[in-house]
Amino acid sequence: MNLESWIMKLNIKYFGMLAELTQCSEETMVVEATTIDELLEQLFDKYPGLQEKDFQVAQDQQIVLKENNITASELALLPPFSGG
Amino acid sequence: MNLESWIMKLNIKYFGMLAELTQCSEETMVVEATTIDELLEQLFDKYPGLQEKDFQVAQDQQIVLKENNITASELALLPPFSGG
Amino acid sequence: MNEKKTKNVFKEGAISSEFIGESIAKHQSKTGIGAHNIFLGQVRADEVDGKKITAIEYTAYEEMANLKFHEIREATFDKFDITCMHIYHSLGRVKAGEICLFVFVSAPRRRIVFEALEYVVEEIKAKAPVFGKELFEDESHQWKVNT
Amino acid sequence: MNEKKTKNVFKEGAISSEFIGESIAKHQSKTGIGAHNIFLGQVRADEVDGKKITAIEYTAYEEMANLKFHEIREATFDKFDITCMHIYHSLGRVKAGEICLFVFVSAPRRRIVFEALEYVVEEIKAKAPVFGKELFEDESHQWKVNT
Repeated sequence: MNLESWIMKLNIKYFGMLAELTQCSEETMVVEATTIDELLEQLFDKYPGLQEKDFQVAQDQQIVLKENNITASELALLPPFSGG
Repeated sequence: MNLESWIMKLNIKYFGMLAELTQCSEETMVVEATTIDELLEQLFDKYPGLQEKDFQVAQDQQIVLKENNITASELALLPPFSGG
Repeated sequence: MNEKKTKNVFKEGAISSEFIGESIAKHQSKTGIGAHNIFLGQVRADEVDGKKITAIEYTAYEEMANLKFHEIREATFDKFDITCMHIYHSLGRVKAGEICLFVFVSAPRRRIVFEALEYVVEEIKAKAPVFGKELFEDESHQWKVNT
Repeated sequence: MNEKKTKNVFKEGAISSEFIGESIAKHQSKTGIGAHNIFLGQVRADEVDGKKITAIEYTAYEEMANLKFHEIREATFDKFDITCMHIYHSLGRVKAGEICLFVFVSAPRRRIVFEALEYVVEEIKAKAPVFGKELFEDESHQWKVNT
């Protein structure tokens, strides 16, 4: 796998307090990034408040570590779960 | 308390399989007994099958040991509980 | 004697699902509750020597059982920080598939209801003088034994 | 992907007591069941800085949540000898006193349902991407945090 940065079109979903912060529930972005961390850097630039938030990232509907490579076109930023 | 045997009139209740064995749900008996054990001896004479049964005795709606003295006029013979 | 405070937990025949639904609905006004835990005992159609159980007929030493249920209720409130609890047990005939025991515990938070409900159910099984006669298709019977 | 086997556990708005009663009634034909255990989450009217919570508005990453619910269901059947289980969770607004989570586990015997139900509820709380927004009387809000 090529570890160089890729330019890709991602669909990013935001939930709960994060959707409130970004003021959108999802957006399509063209990013240059290989890892989730690199994507997050770009999101932190766009939404400075995001950096202070506690959240997890899901890729292909599974929680992934931020060091992981981006392998899907749909990612989601999930604040702490509070179901039930 | 007088530990001599007393002649008393007791109301004895039978439940579940014991009522089946004695063919009555309660009966009034005049017995000469101080302890529960002494009462049971008399019941075993009347109902030989009773001796093989597993049961507890309640006096005043509380489980009592068979060594205990009879202190109430109402006693109950209770087979293993199987509620619920 | 707590004669005055003891409730009658017994109901003639099966406990209906409508009754359970209505009991749940009654708790909507108690807005301090965050968690309910409900246990239901249902009569199983077990097979014994090729014969099926069609119903259980329950009898009880009612006065003593109600006193025991009362003691269990008091002990549960002492041990656990619950908001309310309810116990109902059938008397008489309950068919296979029908409900014979309904225990309902509510509290502000969930962990307490799990502990409290299990405690109540085990106490009932151990301490309430209730007796189940298992009836077979052919009208023969055996006496239920709790495990 | 288990896309085909995953069910939708979400229901718009509160879960009614009638729905719960009907779910219980549906189990009467399953005469191998001896014990049901039901957990209900109810919205609490907690007070925060003198303001009362009047409702919780639930949102979820629905596809992922349904997948997680499916995984929890599979794991529960693997771990415990249960006969059936059902999970329902509210989406949208649920008022204080109303029910937002309904978990229903049934098995031949009681000990298993206690263990299984607690397992399922804890797994849901930990793994389902569902988010509660607590609404106050004055239309302000805060984000719910599970403890």
